[in-house]
Amino acid sequence: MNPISFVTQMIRIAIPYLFAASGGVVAERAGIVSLTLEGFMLSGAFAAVLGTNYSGSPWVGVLSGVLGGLIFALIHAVATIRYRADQVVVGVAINLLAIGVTRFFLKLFFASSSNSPRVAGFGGNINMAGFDNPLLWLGIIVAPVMAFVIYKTPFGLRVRAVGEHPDAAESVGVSVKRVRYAAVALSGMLAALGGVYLALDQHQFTDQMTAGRGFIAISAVIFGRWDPIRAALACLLFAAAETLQIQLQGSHAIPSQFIEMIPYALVIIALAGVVGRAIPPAALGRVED
Amino acid sequence: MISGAAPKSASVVPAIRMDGIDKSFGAIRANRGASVEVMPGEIHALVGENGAGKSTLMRILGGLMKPDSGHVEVNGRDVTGWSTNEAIAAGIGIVHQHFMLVPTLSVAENLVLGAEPKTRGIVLDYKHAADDVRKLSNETGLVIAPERLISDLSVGEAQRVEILKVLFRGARILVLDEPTAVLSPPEVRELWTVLRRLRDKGDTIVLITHRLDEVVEISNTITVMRAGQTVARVKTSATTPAEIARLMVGREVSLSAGKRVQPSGRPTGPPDKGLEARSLIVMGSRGIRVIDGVSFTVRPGEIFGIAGVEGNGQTELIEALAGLRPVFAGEILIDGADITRRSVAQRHDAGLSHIPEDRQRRGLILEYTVANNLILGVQKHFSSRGIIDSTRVMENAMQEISSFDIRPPNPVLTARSLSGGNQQKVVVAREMGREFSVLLASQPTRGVDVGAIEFIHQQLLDARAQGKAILLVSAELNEVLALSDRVAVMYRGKFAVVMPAAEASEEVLGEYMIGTKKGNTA
Amino acid sequence: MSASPLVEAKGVQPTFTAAPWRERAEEALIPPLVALLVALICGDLLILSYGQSPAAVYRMLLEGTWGNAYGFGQVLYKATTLAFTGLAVSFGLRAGLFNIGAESQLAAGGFAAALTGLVLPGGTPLALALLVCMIAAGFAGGVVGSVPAYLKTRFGAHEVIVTIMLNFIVLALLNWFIAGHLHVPETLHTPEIHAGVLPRLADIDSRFHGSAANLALIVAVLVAIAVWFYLFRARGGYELRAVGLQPQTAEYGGISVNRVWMRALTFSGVIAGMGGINYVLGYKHYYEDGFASGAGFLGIAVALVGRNHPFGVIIAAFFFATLSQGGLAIHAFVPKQMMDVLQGVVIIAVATAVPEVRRILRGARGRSDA
Amino acid sequence: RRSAKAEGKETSSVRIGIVLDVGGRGDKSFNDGAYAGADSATRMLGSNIRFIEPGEGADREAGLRLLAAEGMNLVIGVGFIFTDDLANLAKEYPNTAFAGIDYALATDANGNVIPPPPNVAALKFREEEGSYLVGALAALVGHSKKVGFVGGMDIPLIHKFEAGYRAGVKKVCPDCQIIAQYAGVTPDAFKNPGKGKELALSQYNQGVEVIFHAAGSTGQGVFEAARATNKLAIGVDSDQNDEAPGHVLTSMVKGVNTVTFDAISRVQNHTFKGGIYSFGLKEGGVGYIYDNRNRALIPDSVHARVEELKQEIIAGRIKVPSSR
Ligand SMILES: Nc1ncnc2c1ncn2[C@@H]1O[C@H](COP(=O)(O)OP(=O)(O)OP(=O)(O)O)[C@@H](O)[C@H]1O
Ligand SMILES: Nc1ncnc2c1ncn2[C@@H]1O[C@H](COP(=O)(O)OP(=O)(O)OP(=O)(O)O)[C@@H](O)[C@H]1O
Ligand SMILES: [Mg+2]
Ligand SMILES: [Mg+2]
Repeated sequence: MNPISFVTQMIRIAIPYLFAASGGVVAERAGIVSLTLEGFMLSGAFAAVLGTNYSGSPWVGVLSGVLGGLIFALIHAVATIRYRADQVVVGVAINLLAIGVTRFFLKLFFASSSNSPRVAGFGGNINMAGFDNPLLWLGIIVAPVMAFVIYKTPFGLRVRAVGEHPDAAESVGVSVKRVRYAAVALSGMLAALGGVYLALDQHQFTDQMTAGRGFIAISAVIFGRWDPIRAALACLLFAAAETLQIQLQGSHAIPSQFIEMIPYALVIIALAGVVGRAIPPAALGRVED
Repeated sequence: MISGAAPKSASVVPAIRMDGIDKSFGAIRANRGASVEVMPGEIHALVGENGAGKSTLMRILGGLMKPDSGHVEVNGRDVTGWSTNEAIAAGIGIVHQHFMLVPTLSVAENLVLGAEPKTRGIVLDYKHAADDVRKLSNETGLVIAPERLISDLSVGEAQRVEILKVLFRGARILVLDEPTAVLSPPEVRELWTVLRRLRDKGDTIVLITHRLDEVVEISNTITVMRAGQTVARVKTSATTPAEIARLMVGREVSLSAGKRVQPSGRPTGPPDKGLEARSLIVMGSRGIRVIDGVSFTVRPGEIFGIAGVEGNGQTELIEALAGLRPVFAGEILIDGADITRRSVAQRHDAGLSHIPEDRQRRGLILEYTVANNLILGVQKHFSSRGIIDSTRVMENAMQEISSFDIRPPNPVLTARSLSGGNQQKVVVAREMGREFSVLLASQPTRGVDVGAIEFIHQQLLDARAQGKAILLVSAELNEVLALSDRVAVMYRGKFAVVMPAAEASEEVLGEYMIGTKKGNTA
Repeated sequence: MSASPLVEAKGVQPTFTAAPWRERAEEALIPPLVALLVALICGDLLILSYGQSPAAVYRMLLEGTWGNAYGFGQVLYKATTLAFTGLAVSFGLRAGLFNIGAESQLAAGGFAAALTGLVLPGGTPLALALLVCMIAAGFAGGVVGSVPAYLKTRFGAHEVIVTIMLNFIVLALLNWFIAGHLHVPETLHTPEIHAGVLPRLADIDSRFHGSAANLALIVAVLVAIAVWFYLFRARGGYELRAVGLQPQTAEYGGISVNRVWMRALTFSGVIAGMGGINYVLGYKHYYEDGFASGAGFLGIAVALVGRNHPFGVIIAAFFFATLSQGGLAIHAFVPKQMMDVLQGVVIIAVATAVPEVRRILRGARGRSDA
Repeated sequence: RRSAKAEGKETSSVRIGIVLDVGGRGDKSFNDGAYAGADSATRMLGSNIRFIEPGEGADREAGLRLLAAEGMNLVIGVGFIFTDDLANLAKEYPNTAFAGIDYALATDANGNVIPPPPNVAALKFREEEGSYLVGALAALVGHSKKVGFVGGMDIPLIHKFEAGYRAGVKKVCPDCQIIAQYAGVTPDAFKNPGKGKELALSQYNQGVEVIFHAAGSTGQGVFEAARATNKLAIGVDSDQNDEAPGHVLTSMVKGVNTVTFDAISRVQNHTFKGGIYSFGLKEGGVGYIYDNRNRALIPDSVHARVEELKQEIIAGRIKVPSSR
């Protein structure tokens, strides 16, 4: 196994996770459950392809993709913050809605039940192994940037306070709602970038192309105990397991089903043995009265 | 004297003037035409029974709630319905009844939250924040290291941070909602010093407390609330605790629940019965010994009181005895049977009953009805073949509601909808209503009004008379002194002293509590 | 001086009901109606965006679902699986645990039912065969459910992650069994079972002819009743709900939180696993790879919209089944993907309307009392 | 009774109902093949065609049943997954013609094939034969002694493609190494282009020059990888040259379109007959693309060799395995 190709592949696989997990960390630190990442990613991916298709520019695609994630994030935010709906319920619904909306509009805009046409995208230099994609580099720095935002800026301080003890934040004049809106919006945009990366790397949207990556990302958030850097390391770990899985497959010695299980089994083993009890932000998922 | 209207003072503009405040939560009218007037530079006490509407009135002042009707004036300016931020900007600072500190953040972070100093536009300037904290500490005498985590602080220290927090925002009008409920006597004295210093500097202070002796000691003026109304405004120098209590409750109350003379020569039970702890060691969350080799016995018919500054191991001791915290070494015996390794349920069966210190977190399922809360822990006895007998559950509830005067007397209300005092009565009713031989009573009257305190004290004394062994832990020194046969003081996980209550006094115990005196633990 | 609020409160509520039934009915019924309205409006927009007439499409939807016995039977069939998974998820949620693994538990249950039906000799008495197959289905689901339960109670592993991960693992394992060992050539399903075939509704009333609805429906209703009885009448349910609401208090009350968690997640798996009988014993009579196809995940929505009440879950399952079947009925005019959109819209609308309606109603009552 | 009504209208054009497989319209592959065949029937024969895209399990039968009950003259199920439903419905509607593309044939205890009901046409493809040819092509065009295969879901149907491909490779290059990988073990594996791309990239990185995919939308990722590394990929089902022009060596095509068209036209002119129809190289049911767009990629000698193999298969001299 070539170590360089291993690492490059691991990074490429990790990028969507890194974006989505960073978004998950921000929202959860502010007290909003992030079961929504899958939906944000999927809507981002679709909106990116839509934007790129009609403008011809992948940069417009990035913007429209982020906008797509933002729209879904705002739906989530209004329902859970303004109307105090149960965050888990709405989270599940956001994912269903994203699947439904992308399918419906795939049909409406592209008359297909499964694929969009090919659009412009990033990368393509055959010697760069995908590293000529600006989104890939953005994905690499997103975790440190979010760590900085969360630990070194007033916004981050407010996010942490609001997720831990919203009444305390409110009592000193911090608007809990405003901070949460901002955090959810940010999480929607970040997770959407994960989807945008997938779509523009593929130059195409495919029905449900995120294929459960949002759930892996939320696992990484919990695995990383709500810390951006540790969550990013968890993303890399999952990606490494997946890379291993790809590189081990093909010899028929072990049935592919068992190799397929490796990343998931790894998570469970690690949870049981290594990580142990994870203590979430105290106000996570709590509806304020 | 019993008139809601405050005397008009023409010369000085009141710091706070609230007039005809109404505030309802659904069917509950928390404030109904309440009026207060607080003069600048005074310490003003706001007293009243549980649920009288004190906290609500102050939340309206602080902009956390908007009144349904009425006017709020601060320094002569009409500020009715303002926001938290406006109130903070105008110099109102509220130290809430429940701590408003983020436990996972540092002292400095909590202080600057909402008013963060920045460098380069976006970056939080921690150094600046820490310097500000140190400066303020020095000015006020409220010393605390800025980089410590709130979760590592003692209650007294957290209280200090709360006051620093409002001062940091430039508050000149301070509202303290039951600040002393969790403080030890030395800490209370320290708080008084700070408050007096602030008053002398010209700040205005509103103090909410249930301890009438404190009111008399520290305040200049008193406003009494009852059932959402302000029923009296008196000069402290012109009144007595008994008078205030009568105003609060609307009838005569005995303030001497415990001060009765201990019956001498009362037979205590056999020495092998009751509760016994032998060289108990309990580890805390950070791997240190929070209980460090404590031994004691509580005989049947005896109340054994434990005093101490909060955070010296009382909570952990009770939890270990109740089976909620593992014991590292040592033994616990109930009526001679070793229960050290037994589960909570098995301890119940062995005769243990437990009034927990935090009724909301431990004592009640807030979403359950009163009736269902009254069978928590004994649900086994209210069911046959796995099915709960709802008739018996209701009968039990009706009986406990009437004998403990739980109000409103409706067994199918949720526990959440009761006031704090009535919630506590539910817990006490349940724990004392079951078969037991040993009772752990932890802070049984915390935050409960005088009428209810009197009642709960009587229940404890009755239980003693019936030969129960009672371990009482309380932050109220006078409560411990009044009820106990013997008292111990906990200091850093050990008993600093054990002595007959008759020989003890607040002064003596106070010295053991702060560690200046160490004695024998016989 | 006027009376204290407590005395007043006593006057307001002289009887021992937490709230008069009318208030409770309003709080229970208004949110779904609001949600329906919102869904109708969204549906209109989607239909118009496709250049069709909403009225005609809705008529077609109703005709295709409740309008004839066949369509209704299909709705009942789909509702049955959703009822099982919805009950499973809600059972866990009552103990404060979020079981995202109903999907793989359902699949495992179906697989076990099929295996049992294959192993049993053809002449096994129906009642016995059914019983054994159902026990097998429940057992398999329970085994899958007990894994996150054990890992949570033993190591504190978060059940959400474990159940998500287990979905992948269990489905892969089942695929390995099927694709590698047990399939009928050229297909992805087992041979037909010899014993344990559940009668179809059509066998009882021929108007249901052709629809997949079968007596698993009755089993689902019985399970709902059993769950209701357990939760609200049995001591175990009292303890389970206590743990779900306030685990620390439950622990204080002598309830073993770990034991309750273990029981709740395992039984959640049992219920989801039993759902496998609908497809395997009632419809196809074989296990087919991928038959769960999202019913486990939709069960989460069903549980939540059903407000975690067993009977609410049954109603919600029926509703989601109608949406799903309705998609097929309108497909010629509007893409059935529209129903996927409406599913999401309905859940969000219900979730939003529930607290909002409660707040508005209580606010209005508060004012009228004042 | 419904079909009697339909027979009364036999002067007008026939009515056809088609139920598509997962992926539906626009999959640029299997379903689009059926759609294309139906489309030409509409244009050339004036057939009246309705499509249904079902969702989960029970909807497949419901879709077929809906069409049968509406009195369609021919109901087509596109995909092996419709096998049982077609068999059951055919018994219920004996006067309606049914066709199952990739219809799976069960065998009895003695290993004999159980024929479908008389009004069902089981339209089967010998994908392994086409795969054999593209396997040979891949091995002859690539010069690294490594060829790749990316499957969608790891199931027997896809193993057929892999088996034929392997045999073809081994025939022309016995010491070639075949790297065969699958995107997953759930139906998601057919629509995960991200995974497809990474699988393909890792194969190309190991020196593979040509990859054959049988992976639905996941295959889109294989084409992207071919573009990104400037290597070659082989399409499946339909001519997929447009997915990555210049990087698609060829496509292993299944004549889903012609078979669909054929079935419709037979119903139209009353020559439809149930039974088992197997389409291989001989019948022109499978094949590989060789036209102006990919001629440049395939040396004449290679083309000649592949054509030679094709004739040998048609003549029955080469037996292509259908399981790995
Ligand atoms: N957020 C709320 N929701 C509903 N009712 C409330 C709320 N806050 C206060 N109340 C009601 O208002 C009444 C007054 O409450 P408040 O907290 O002001 O009393 P208090 O005088 O501070 O009592 P205590 O001495 O127990 O702190 C309570 O009895 C309660 O019924
Ligand atoms: N959701 C609610 N519904 C109804 N009443 C409430 C609700 N929340 C709080 N209350 C009321 O508010 C009152 C004050 O609550 P708060 O938490 O300030 O004090 P407490 O701890 O209950 O009282 P105490 O001072 O006795 O400790 C309680 O007596 C309770 O009746
Ligand atoms: Mg209060
Ligand atoms: Mg209170």
